[in-house]
Amino acid sequence: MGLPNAFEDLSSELEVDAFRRLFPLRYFERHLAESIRTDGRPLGKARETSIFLGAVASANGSALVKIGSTTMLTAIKMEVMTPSLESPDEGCLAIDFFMPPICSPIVRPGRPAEASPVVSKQLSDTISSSKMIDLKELSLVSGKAAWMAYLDIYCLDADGALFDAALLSAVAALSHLQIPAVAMNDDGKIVLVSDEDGRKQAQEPVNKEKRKLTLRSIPFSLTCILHKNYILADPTAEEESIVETHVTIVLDTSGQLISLYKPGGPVLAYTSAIQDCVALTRQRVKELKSFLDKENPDMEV
Amino acid sequence: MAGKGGATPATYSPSPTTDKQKPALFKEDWVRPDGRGFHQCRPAFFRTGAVNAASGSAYAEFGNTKVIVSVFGPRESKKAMMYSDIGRLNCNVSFTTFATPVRGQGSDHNEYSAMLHKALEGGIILESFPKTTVDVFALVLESSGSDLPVVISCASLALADAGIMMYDLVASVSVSSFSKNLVIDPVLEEENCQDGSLMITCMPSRYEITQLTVTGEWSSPKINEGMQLCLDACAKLAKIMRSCLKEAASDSKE
Amino acid sequence: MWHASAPRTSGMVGLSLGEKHFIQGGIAHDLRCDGRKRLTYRRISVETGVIPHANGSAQVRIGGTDVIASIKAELGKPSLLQPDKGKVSIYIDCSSTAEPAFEGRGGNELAAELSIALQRCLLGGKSGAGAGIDLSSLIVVEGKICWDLYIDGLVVSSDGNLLDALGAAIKAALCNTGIPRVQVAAGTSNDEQPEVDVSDEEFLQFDTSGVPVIVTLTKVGRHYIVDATSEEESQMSSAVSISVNRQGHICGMTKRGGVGLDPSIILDMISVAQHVSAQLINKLDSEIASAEAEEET
Amino acid sequence: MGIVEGKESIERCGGNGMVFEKIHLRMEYVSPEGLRLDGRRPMEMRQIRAEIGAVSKADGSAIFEMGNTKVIAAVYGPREVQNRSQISNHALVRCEYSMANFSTGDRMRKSKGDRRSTEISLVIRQTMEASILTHLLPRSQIDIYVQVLQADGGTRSACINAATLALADAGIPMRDLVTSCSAGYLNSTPLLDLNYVEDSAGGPDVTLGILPKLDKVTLLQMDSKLPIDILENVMQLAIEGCKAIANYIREILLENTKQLEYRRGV
Repeated sequence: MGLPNAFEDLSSELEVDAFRRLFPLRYFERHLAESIRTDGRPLGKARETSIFLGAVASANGSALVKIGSTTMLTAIKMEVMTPSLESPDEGCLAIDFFMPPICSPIVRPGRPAEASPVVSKQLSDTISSSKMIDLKELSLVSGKAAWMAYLDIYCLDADGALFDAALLSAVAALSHLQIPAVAMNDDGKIVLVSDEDGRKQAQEPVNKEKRKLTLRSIPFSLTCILHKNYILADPTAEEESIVETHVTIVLDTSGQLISLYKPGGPVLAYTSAIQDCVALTRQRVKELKSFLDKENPDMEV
Repeated sequence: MAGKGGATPATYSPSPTTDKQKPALFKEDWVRPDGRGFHQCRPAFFRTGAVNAASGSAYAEFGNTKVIVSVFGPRESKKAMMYSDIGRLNCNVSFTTFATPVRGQGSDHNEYSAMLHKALEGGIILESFPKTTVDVFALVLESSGSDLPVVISCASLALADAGIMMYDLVASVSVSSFSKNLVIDPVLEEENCQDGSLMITCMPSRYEITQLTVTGEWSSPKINEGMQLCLDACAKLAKIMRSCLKEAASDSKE
Repeated sequence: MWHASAPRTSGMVGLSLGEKHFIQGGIAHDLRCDGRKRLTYRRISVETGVIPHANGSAQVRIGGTDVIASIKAELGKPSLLQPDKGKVSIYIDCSSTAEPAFEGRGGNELAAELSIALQRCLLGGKSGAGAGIDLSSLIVVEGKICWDLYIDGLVVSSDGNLLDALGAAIKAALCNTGIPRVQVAAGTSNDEQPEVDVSDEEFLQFDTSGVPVIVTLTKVGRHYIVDATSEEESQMSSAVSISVNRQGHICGMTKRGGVGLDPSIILDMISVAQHVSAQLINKLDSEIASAEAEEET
Repeated sequence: MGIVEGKESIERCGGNGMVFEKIHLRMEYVSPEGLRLDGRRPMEMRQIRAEIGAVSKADGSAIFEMGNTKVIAAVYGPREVQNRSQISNHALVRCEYSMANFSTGDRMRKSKGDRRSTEISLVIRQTMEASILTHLLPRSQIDIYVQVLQADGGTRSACINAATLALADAGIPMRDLVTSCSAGYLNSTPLLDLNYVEDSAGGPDVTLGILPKLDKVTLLQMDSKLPIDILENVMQLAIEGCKAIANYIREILLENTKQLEYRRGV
């Protein structure tokens, strides 16, 4: 096959940017050979991460998270529902992940991105299996009223590792969530109690003061891509499009494995590779936890 | 748990017990909810390059109204089969579920999409990208009044950031009328009980109006006054937008 | 649905360069292809009561444009924000008979644009001020029962100037509308929904004197024209629809795309619209009166 | 005779039949004097009215009214085939049927293309296709759009009649003028041209389309139980109706042609 030679010749004449677009895999591999990534990172290092809590003023809890340029905005709105018969003293947490057309050239209006329902499902599975939240804490009046927490995550900029960023922003928003003080009125409806008129009201407040949820163990995740023998942590969208083997590992703060997700891909993830990924994730969890603690000094875990 | 969403019972958001009296608008000594003067706009904040994945993007914040606009293209258009010697402009405006005080569905806003298209088409040199499409997608993160004007101004900044040829920046401002008073850049509470509204989208350096809508009853002098108010505010707004672009350009040079 | 820049006047208007010049030149010389001057309307004919089972209806033909408006009144509940006012909604449909491009969902985009423009031009501001229809006259029991007016428009045949024609048809249909008199059963307490008795003999007429007319000024070259045909619309550089009531006040305005306009031109357009609207209102009034008289005989 | 048989057939229907019979007994569709609810005789058609050229831009168009039922049809074509893959040696006939929001008593917002409209579109298309000489117009397309302005029973028939007129107005070659009329059987009486109340009584309703000159039936729809000998009577009645309509349509077309001639100064 004369092909490799053909672009060998071409490559010497091409500009870097053109080469990158025309032969992405070759460009990528040349970098790997030097143990460096196309954006200048070492292989196992995640991108710069920032968390900003309270980004949406009108929500009960919110967070803006950036990992590299991947940006997620999460808001939680609390509404009241009648709990189901099977679990009369449990509230509910509904998680939705949206990819609006602004976030990526691939998404077009009216045609939701393929990834968004997948990430939605993964997120709610992860958060429920991590037992991070006790749904009993969302109960108001047993059998009558309970909180329905709508957690909506919007991807504002998609540049790889969507699940990691979405999970981090969901967790951050939950840590920021303040449950409003409410009372039940005569009609059996739940109404807000504001600080001034709280005492004047004859009704018994159901939820006396603003409170935070107790977060028992917080899940954090890291996505790695496997290419030949290389393991690359926290891939960008460009890297994700070149390499097909992805491994997402979720650990909680105590280092327990919560979920592991490897959707297909040609490279078989050997146990050793998986263990390397877990080790990388363990480091990352420590890092992320310290970020979150910094934003949330009064959070007790 | 979350999985039970299948048969989600109807939910409602709890409201304060004390029935809010209708805000005492129209009174002589009436002050605006955020304490601004009648002819004073909210402080405007713009930043370009908010979304890396897009060819151009901008973020705008007017008080609590927050908007992101991404521009993609010029790129091949999938919808248009026919040859066209001018470019196509495609606009879409959507809201987040948490944009409005009551949780919404986060759906597309067709009226705003059409309005955004009309406001921008007069400002873009469509001849400069034949056979291709430029997509302008806006997401209203938080809505707190004057959403459409903010979206339009932000979109024109995003277009500039994407390097799309335009005759001029397109700035947009609206005023609300309350009996005799005109109030510029209204917030949501004001919009909900206004008698009429006037929105102007213009290209200040060319002194041209690309879009204009009026609702409610207006006499000729009042229309004059409202238009002048908007045009002046648009000119100021365009200055802020321009300085934002200059800043971004000088940053990238360094 | 997303909004794409499909040409508004679709494929049916295929004009050669010569024809385009002819239209533009005619307008510049104040002599349009059909012999009209720039500010002259085509023949307007109004027929009321065309839909027998509606509360009010009218068909308006302006040249080759043919639209029908029908009004149905149903009892409903006023909104919490405005307990002393009834509700009005306007929906427009574009029949595929008017244009093959309207087949299937093809007409939805134009229909939505027309519906929004009509709402803006006829229903006034959010508080209801400046509405062509006195919304408080629709109230039956404050906070409890009101009339909901459903205005449905249908474009049967289209040859330009749809918005003005629809506006006129709605105005005529409102004149033709009879709202049944409602008797409220006395003695119901405050919390309950009062019982009502809807009369099927006595009807109340609306005060329609405040309903504005819509004048669309289409700018072709340096001049603007009223009542453009679809061929003329295909040559527009921009258009402004202005709704004006009997007092000459503006009740709504929409610029309908196209290139930018100098503010002074817009102000000039407003004054032209005010001038034209006075004639149009008189013309419509007499047409509506004779149509009503016709229907009664 | 007919009376007894009619009753029996209803009783055999079981549960639903009982309900139907109750309504049937309460509602008197034909009075003892032999008059129908709207004052017509059983064999009498509603007033029909037709008008050619309602849509200025269409190649052919017509309004057809049968009593309170009013439909408008517009024909565009023969013209270039829009979807190139559908080009064939015969003309492509397409049809879209839609109802105006205000066409029925209760206001509704219906989207185009629901099941009923799709079905009627298909019926109209097939009926018209049978009479159009499609082989004379290869590689072309004919669009028939029918819009119901008011529905008061017999919309199908009215649509077909309007479409025939519109096709003739567009100058499309046809074997014959298809005309259609419905007939029903209520209170043991065959009734011509049912209106909405009679139509919704649940009795048999036969919609028939014929090519009057060739004396051939091109459309026959009936969705109810009806003894075969009564069907013959009812069909015969519908055929009479179709023929009457055909005569009327012919008159209208002749009149229209005369007008055209006059205007041309021939």
